Amino acid sequence: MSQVTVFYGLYGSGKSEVSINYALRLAREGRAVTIVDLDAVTPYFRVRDVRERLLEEGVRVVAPKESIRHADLPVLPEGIRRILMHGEGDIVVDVGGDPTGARVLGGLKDALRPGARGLFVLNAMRPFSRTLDEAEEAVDRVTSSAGLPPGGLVSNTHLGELTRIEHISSGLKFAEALGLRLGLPVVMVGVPAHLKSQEEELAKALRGVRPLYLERYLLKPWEIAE
Amino acid sequence: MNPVYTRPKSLTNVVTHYCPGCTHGIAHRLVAETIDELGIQGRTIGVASVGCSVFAYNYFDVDFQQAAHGRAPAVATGIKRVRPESIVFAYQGDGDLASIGMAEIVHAAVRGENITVIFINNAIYGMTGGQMAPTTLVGQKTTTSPFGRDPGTQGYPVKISELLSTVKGAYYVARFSLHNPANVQRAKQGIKKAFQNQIEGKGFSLVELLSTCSTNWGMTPQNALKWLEENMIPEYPLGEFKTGEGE
Amino acid sequence: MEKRVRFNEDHCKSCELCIGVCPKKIIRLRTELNRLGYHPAFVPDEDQEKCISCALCARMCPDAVIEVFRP
Amino acid sequence: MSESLLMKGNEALAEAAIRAGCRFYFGYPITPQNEISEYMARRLGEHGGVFVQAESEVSSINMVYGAAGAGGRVLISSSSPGISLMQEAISYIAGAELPCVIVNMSRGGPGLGGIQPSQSDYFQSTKGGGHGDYRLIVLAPATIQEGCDLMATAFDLADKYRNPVMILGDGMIGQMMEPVVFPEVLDAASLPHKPWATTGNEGRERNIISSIYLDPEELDAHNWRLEEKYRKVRENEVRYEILHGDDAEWFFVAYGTVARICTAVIQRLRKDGVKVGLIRPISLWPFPDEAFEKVVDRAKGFLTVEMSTGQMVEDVRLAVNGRKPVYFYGRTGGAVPTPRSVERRLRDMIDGKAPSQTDYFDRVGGAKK
Repeated sequence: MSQVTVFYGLYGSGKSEVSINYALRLAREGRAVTIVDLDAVTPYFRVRDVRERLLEEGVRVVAPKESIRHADLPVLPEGIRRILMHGEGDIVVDVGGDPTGARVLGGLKDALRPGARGLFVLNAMRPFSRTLDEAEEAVDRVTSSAGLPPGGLVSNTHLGELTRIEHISSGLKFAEALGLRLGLPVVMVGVPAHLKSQEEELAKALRGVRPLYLERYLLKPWEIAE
Repeated sequence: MNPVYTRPKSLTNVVTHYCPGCTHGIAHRLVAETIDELGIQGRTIGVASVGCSVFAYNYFDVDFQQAAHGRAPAVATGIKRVRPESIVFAYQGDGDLASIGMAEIVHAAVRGENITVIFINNAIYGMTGGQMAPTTLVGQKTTTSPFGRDPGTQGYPVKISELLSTVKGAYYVARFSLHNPANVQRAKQGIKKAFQNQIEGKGFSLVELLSTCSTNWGMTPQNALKWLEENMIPEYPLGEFKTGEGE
Repeated sequence: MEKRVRFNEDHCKSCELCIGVCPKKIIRLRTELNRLGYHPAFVPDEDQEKCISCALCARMCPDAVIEVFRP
Repeated sequence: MSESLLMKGNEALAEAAIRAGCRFYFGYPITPQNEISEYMARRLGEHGGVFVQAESEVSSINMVYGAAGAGGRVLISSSSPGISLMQEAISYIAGAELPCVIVNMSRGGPGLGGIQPSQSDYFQSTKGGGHGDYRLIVLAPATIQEGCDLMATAFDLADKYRNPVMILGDGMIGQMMEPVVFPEVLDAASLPHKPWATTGNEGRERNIISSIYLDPEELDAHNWRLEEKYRKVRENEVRYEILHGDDAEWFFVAYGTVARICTAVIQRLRKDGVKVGLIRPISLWPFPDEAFEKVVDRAKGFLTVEMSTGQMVEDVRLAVNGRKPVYFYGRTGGAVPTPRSVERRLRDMIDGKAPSQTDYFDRVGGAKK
């Protein structure tokens, strides 16, 4: 059965990396996947910047057209409504950050088919989601701006390269506490791929929640090998 | 002998650089009298602009900042936001305020900045030697409208008080003239109101003062007052255009 | 004799705005020049009594030259 | 959880400014630095500060002039075209000797250019920009943590020398995220007293903030007094980092984002036994000539890498002063040099395959990898 999954959250919560990794995981599981770059507010580090890499693995990329890829304009991908309504296979939507970025989805909500699920990406190491009160306010503001009630949380607490197991563990607890408040399940835990080898500790930290291992695709210039 | 009129304390005791009969001097005096009467000399900060009043800071015995051309309302905003307890006024001419500084004055009014602006309108650029101002009258000859201002190519005079009276954020906008004692007295009351508004936290106040430039108009000071009365007042009607918030 | 109207003659630029508004027409210009090179305005001692202390001259003076008193 | 936070460069600079005692921010939106304004709009009020979005960059920098003159600790930020609009007032601020901190998260130019990262505002930042004889102290962070640390330094230098200080980043520094540890919020009572500020003249002679000196002798004296101040800045405020200064024979010269790229390349090259190092100016003005003195005798050559067509390289040539060859490799307009392309230019230089010093690698068709 095809599924529309929308990732939204605050700026810098890791939505784009989560979207990319999730789309790739689905593709590697043999599913037909389309990733939609709906980020109209962030100038750098967007899904469209790794379009070729995604295409190589068979992920279809829907993003503003190449000729205006770097335009300082809120541009939506062509045919976006048709894809959200009738697109086949799994559809992963990366929404821009904050209520501002989520507003774009709000304008398209009538195109979302029933059963589309909104997953709120949460990084407790980021400003404006350091406390449960702040995070609750963030979920409320972002999801109401998007016009799509949240169906679950993605615990994505991390510190970039400095992320340790304890961040995963405390982040998950934080997400669960928030989930308890909001009546939402934690459906995914983002885990930086460099922690994969620490199997035992990781299993303890995850307590059965399925990890989404995160390879980094949106690289800084000095991280690019070629 | 009982004093009827004495020199304001808030004026420094120096001879101004203004030409004989220039009504800048009257405007300065009225502002200084107001500062004295309201007892705010120790907490007033002035902003001088670019134009003939560029040296205004030499003539007022209060703290002063000299601003770039047209930017006095922005500078005044910066001062007032740091020191809301201070009384901040900008003193600008028509080139400074109505031409290059149009954005700054309109947006200071839009924000309802709690400042006071004294706007000298003499229908000409004085400092640079008598060029056309945005407020120059139709047909008025200046060095850059030598055949008289032609609306076809040079547009019409800009009416700042009327324009700002449409801005909701502006609290008090009024135009007075300095061409005779009765009008000077009215102008003084308007200026005092504009400062009083700030003390009471009511927001943006602007007082436009119709003024003379006998040197660049090429007249004696007395004839200049007459010319102002006969030519400027019909184009720039006097009065309070806005008192109070809204609309 | 105490003067009703006093001029700070060193600051006067002889613009004559005071002369134009004086209802008693008692303000004149000196034939001598002041330090600024102007003929300063003044009211002759013999006319001080005619001054009605209306202060119109002071209100029009751009250079704050004039102070006015009432007996 | 530890004290580290994951921050975007722009947000981090804003938070660092608040912690350094900044309570006044004036700005106007422009990509790629809007997060600074947005963060300030949200957070400054919590600290009793004031945020104003002005009607233009011109107005916002003049608000800074007023606020700094009134004694406030003031920040403003923009990106290249916006900084161009501010140049007049920056000259006034320097002329009137007012302290403030200006952030430029630069983007590609000239003109409207693009929104991707660039270092082509080096000349504007370090050589003037506005009219007259003045200097900005210009600090260029290469990491977000360093940006935060430099923010406090910038405010202190601004107050110490009564001069505007610029933090020159590029869009990449502003947009990327890294973990940051912030200092505690500075106690407002520890900020320097400013007896020259316009605060109302109750009980003292009046203060006047101005940059006008119509008498040539006076203006001459004023300018030489400023120059004397700048001499002290040159003597005391040079900041730089040298990597592998003890054994390197070949040196990259780069700042900001490009220094990060060069550092990555150095790690790779040194594994192959290539003796390469890096001179990273942190203060772009005053330029760290001193760093070159330390290595020039042993160095065989310098490769300046910039996201410009060659701006800082002029200062590198002045510092090296003909003693050793200085080469240049640049990409512009938001195209960022790749580690691989940088590595190739260094190897070419070592192998004697570099173009002449006055020429450039990839002079035509810079897009070639």
